[in-house]
Amino acid sequence: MNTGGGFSDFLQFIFMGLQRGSIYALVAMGFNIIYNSTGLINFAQGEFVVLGGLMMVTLTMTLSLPMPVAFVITVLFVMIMGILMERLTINPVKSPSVMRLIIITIAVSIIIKGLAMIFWGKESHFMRHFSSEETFEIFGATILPQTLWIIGILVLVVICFILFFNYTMTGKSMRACAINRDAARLTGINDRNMVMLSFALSAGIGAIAGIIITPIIQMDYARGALLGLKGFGAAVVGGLGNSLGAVVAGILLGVIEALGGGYISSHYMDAMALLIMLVVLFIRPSGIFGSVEASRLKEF
Amino acid sequence: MNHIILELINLRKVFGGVVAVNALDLTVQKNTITSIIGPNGAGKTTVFNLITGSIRPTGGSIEFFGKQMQANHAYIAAGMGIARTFQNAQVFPDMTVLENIMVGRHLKSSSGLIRSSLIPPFFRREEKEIKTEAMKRLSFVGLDEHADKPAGSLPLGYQRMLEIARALAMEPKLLLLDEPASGLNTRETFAMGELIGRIKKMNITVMLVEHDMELVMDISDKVAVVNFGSRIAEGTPAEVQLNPDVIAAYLGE
Amino acid sequence: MLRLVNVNSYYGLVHVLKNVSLHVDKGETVTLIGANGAGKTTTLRSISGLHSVKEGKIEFEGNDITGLRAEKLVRLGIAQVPEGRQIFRPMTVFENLELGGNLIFKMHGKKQMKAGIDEMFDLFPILKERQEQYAGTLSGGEQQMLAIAMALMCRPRLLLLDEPSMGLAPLIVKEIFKTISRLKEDSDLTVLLVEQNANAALKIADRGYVMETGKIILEEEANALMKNQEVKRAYLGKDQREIWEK
Amino acid sequence: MGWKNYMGMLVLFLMVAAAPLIIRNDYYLGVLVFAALNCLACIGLCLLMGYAGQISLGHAAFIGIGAYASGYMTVRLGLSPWTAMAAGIFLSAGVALIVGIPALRLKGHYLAMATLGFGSILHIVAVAAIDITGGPGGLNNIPAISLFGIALNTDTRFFYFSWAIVLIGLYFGFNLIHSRVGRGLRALHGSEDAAGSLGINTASYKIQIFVLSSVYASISGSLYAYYINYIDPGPFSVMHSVLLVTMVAVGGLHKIWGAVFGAVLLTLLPEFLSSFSEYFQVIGIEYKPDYDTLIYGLILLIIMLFLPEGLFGGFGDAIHALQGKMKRLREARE
Amino acid sequence: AGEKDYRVGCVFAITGKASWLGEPEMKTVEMIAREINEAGGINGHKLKLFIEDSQGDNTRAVNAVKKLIKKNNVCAIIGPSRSGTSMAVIPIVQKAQIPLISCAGAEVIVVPVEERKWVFKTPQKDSDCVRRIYEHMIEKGIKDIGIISGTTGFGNAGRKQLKDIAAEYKINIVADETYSPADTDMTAQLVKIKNAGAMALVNWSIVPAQSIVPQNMKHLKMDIQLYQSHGFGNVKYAKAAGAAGNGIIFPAGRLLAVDSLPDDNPQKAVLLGYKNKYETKFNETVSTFGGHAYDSLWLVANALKAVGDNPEKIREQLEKSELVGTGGIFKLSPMDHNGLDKTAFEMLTVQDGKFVVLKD
Ligand SMILES: Nc1ncnc2c1ncn2[C@@H]1O[C@H](COP(=O)(O)OP(=O)(O)OP(=O)(O)O)[C@@H](O)[C@H]1O
Ligand SMILES: Nc1ncnc2c1ncn2[C@@H]1O[C@H](COP(=O)(O)OP(=O)(O)OP(=O)(O)O)[C@@H](O)[C@H]1O
Ligand SMILES: [Mg+2]
Ligand SMILES: [Mg+2]
Repeated sequence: MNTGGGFSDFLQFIFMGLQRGSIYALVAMGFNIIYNSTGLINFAQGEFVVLGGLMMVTLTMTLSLPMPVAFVITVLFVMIMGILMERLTINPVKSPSVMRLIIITIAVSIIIKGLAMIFWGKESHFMRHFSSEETFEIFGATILPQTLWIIGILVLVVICFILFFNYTMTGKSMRACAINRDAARLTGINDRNMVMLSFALSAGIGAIAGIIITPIIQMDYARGALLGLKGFGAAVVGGLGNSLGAVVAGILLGVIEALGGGYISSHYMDAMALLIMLVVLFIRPSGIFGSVEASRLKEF
Repeated sequence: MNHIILELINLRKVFGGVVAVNALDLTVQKNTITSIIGPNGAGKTTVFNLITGSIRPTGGSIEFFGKQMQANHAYIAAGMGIARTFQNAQVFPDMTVLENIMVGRHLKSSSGLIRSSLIPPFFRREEKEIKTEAMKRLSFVGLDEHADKPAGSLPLGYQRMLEIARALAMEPKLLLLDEPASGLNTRETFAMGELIGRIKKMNITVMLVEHDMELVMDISDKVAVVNFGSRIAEGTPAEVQLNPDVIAAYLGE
Repeated sequence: MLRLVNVNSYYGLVHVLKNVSLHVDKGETVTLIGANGAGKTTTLRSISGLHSVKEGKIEFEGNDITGLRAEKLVRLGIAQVPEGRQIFRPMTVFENLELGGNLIFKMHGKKQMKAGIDEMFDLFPILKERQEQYAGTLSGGEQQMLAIAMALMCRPRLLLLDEPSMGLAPLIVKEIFKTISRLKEDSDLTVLLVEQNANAALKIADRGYVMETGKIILEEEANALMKNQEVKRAYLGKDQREIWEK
Repeated sequence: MGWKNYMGMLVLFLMVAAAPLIIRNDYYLGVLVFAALNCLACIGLCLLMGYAGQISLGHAAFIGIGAYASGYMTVRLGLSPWTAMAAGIFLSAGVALIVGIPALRLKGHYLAMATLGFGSILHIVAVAAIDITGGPGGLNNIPAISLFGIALNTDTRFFYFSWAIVLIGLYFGFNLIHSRVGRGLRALHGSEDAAGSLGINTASYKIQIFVLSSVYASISGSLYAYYINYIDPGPFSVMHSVLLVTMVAVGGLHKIWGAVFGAVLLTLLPEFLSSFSEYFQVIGIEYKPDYDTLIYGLILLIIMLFLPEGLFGGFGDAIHALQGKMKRLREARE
Repeated sequence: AGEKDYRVGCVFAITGKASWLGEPEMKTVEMIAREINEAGGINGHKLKLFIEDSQGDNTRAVNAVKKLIKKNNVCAIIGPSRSGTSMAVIPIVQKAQIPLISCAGAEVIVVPVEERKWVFKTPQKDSDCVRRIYEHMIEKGIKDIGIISGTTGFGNAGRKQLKDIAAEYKINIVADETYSPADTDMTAQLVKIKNAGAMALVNWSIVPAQSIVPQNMKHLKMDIQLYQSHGFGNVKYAKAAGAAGNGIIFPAGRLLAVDSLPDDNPQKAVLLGYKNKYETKFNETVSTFGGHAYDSLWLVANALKAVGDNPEKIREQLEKSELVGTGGIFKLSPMDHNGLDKTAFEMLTVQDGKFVVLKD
């Protein structure tokens, strides 16, 4: 029956891992963006993914808009939600401590979840694939066109962000805000705008993740937390604030999960991935790409 | 009499590509004030970090009371009787001034986690003792009236005094002061000099890193000048002041 | 150029600035001296918009700037070198300078910014050597130079300096004071200088204010202040301290 | 030396003693039992987070260890509940030690991630190790614990028991923070370098407090098992860890009392909300439990937005502000 | 009028991780209660429901049941929705001596019956479901099978039954995999099952993720027969599986395929009545989950009608209840607190997003 044998299985797991990992990577990058401008972890990041997915379902499946139009509207919509979140809950905080802001983001995530439940109901929503649903074969392993879309979009987004943060003044200004607000303001950087921009961008990237994954995994209002946690794991293991790290760690996480599930035990597959992540952290306390030096120079 | 308490032998520390300390030899005599001066980035703070074990040397060795130090953590060096202050004053901002100094009594008290949590503080003799000892140090540096303020709200000069009081609470044999007068005005610097003098009288050996030359020249018994991690001069304050190398590298015309 | 009228500031419930009034004229170098905790830093932070003013008024070049945010004020031409070497520690020296120049970049483009950075490298050659190193690993003095360089990159008309000499080697202190005087002459920079090293500060200053527990208690020409017995006793130390400050 | 805290304990003691006389309904006592269990875990977490400055997003795992140790040893091995609870404490402490040594070298978000990962792993093990834990099907018929021969099998009895343990936990906690060790912990929170320079072995201290807080959690878990007599992996998920951290933060990170406040408030809140829904039905507006999530989130948000130091801190601030105002008024009069 | 209300409590996972169960359950009981009250109540007593949301969480469920008993003084409780939460509340109802009719699938909820005097349940037994599946396999000559289950109380109980009963039918389980309810891709597990040489696959789960299994199989070009459990009882799951869902076989109550039932089927009238009412009122398709709540409520209502609201009497009455319900024809007894057997199941299959009775 199956001819490819060992190698084709292996390839199959790799495809599966890439597809999972790409989403983790995108979520992780979302974390990084906000982290880079504020130093905080936005626990509502997973909720952006959910909003993206659900909005896209409504636009394409209920309102039958063409994919590209729906894509743009969805991303804009979620970006506006991100901006709203920042304006209403992060910006007004006068004396922000990181811990307090993090709890605020937890509260926001609960609120978004509650709203999503009211607007979209509790059931899973499914959506057409971007292109055909017919798999094709590579060395005996099958791959969905949607998986290629996911990987392609990931690569595109990563390149854009690396360029943005390391080579544009706005990107660097955003990092500066994260490191030392007062000093950033004294160089004329408008910290409030930077923070708002970072929320918009990270909401946008979350929306993209939601849009591209929904055809494969379906979407419901409660998905955010888990996606958020996995993405957080990837962001940290990759080295907080490092886009490339997020991608590597995200994909690593996905691939380990797939290989662990495939070769060892599905009962423990998530645990194995996490274990490896922990070991990575213990060996490199600032993540794979995080500079030990740089992180020692940062406060919490 | 001229007892050597600390000896740095061929000490070396490299950070990535930067050689911060390079083949440094230095001896410190008991009950003296030895100053290290040198341009910014010469490696003075690094030397202190090496002595206190918070970083490990790339080469060479440090001998304290004739024994080679193996400390690879700051707390081990502290246990051997080496106390220090930091270039950027590091008080515990959320604790009161008195509590800060009480932390300094850590090594002079012993109750562990279990004993601490079983007996309430007002039944513990040790706790009372810690407090009286801390009060003594507080008065010594003259911060009595600030005892109950959070340390973070003190002006910088007082924070430096507090750091010293905290270090003294350890009853150290050797005290390393990293720029204790930076950020103090001339008068306060004078007070600091006087304080260091009193510390010396308590039979505590002091090592001082400082850019305020008057202070250094006033109180030091010996001055070592480092540049690029190496010693370029050593001697009494008067000798060093006139050394042309020192003037060129550090003091200026 | 700059005028503070009855400014009051608080930290929580603590009244730190009590009716502070002072002024700095164009092209002038004014120094603010005072004991530890007198409120000098708070005064500067109030001017630069980092600390909010409860009562009173701040004017810059005739415009009311009370309550404006720091980043706005930088655009208006006020730059501050804050106390304690506020730099972007996990970024490289070069990136720090770029960020300092982000306003030039926005207004005049990349070339101008690069030129600005080169100027700074001429001013502080050590920074050039260390340009790829993380700013947080610089020595204290190097960090202070970087902080000054970053402020200068904003091309300010009014420079607020908070203890620029802190922790610097005598040679560098001299350099920095020289630089300040030079900047003042060359580019018509107005400077408000807070210093513990009162002697050195008064030497390059035109005028000085003395501050005590949140109040301005004295205003005089720098020369006069240096001779004032009270000031001498309180801030200039026991005797003459001329040996190391030429 | 912290007299106020000990007075507070006395007040709490009196409140607990009087509660069953006023609250006649076992249901409310039952809710307060859960509040006590959360309190216990939160006190430990507060020592770790608020005082030593180390975050843990995996604390529910220690609750789980306590609960499963108690469940497994009583049901499968037939040991007495007290023995099982003690075993749970040792097991938790051991696991905390093993995990803490590498994990506590990490800082900030990295530590958060490591503890979170650890918590998830244990949760997955609880689901998958069916032979020991019963898997998703759980363990049932866990016996009640008894004290001096009295089985603690009514809500009132368990209410007193659980709050007594909370009081003991508080007592240990307060003793600790007003001691050499407590100061050491706060010191390393303030500055690890400085703490090290004073002879504090920061690494060892961090591990000790991590172990201690795991013990608090473990006891909370054991009590949980003996109270509802059934356990499955559900309540020991990462989400519960996040909830615990939220409780501590809502109460105010830097005060043990904050943890108590936060735990009680966030345990009672959902019950308030569900009572609310009845009220709305009475006045004719259709209120659906669907809105609970939303309102819960909103309340949490409002607390965090308007009370920066958390509930307890906010309380203190208000008193402080009032005192300040009075003082100024007095000054003005003079 | 003037008669006191009959107070019945309900605990469902209305929100949270199992809301796909609790939601239709809540809607159903609210609908039926209104209907009963509009028709004059039960012997003149109004039926008053107290509905609590467990959020699928044990602690919440325990609190909710206590609240219903201690605060609302209910005489019987319907729910909880999930197997785990049901297990968590059993000690409470046993102690308080209030009858509880669970809407959750696992059989352990009512077994051993001596320890579960006050506990009943309406969903069909998982062991019967397994038997129906195995019988069908034997007919088709399938010997080696793979099983995959969700890691919930329901999945876990089913997995155990599948393994325990396999020997009885001389069926050989060659692969045994699980997935967590939040998982979104079972490729890894399926590849293993494929390589183990399974001739058919049983997917035992109650979570929405179960509809990903047929999709993944399609993508992997696995063409072995897929069986599902009665946890597949919501046509939305079949729709979500899309084209990949076609041909899935699973045993379920007849509610889902009422249209293809012969007219003489004794359940048909009940099924059609419930289905039509539910679908017109809520504008969504019925699921077997709502049906479980329907059966539970009617069991309670009938008992109330017969003996009034004394819990002990209700319990005794329940033990001899008979009901033509949506899940089958119930015949409860002191030895059987479920009252259904394997005839309650019909083998169904999926055809273009619809459930139909399997023909051969
Ligand atoms: N962690 C590190 N990584 C890389 N370089 C470092 C590190 N720490 C210090 N350095 C470098 O080592 C040299 C010595 O630094 P050190 O802090 O000892 O100087 P210092 O003499 O105390 O100067 P200052 O008087 O300005 O305080 C500096 O050039 C500094 O940039
Ligand atoms: N964040 C703060 N919270 C509370 N009080 C503060 C805070 N910062 C400063 N203060 C208090 O405000 C007063 C003025 O402080 P400021 O820093 O302006 O003084 P300074 O003259 O700059 O002193 P220094 O010479 O030490 O830099 C001091 O009494 C100080 O204790
Ligand atoms: Mg130094
Ligand atoms: Mg100052």
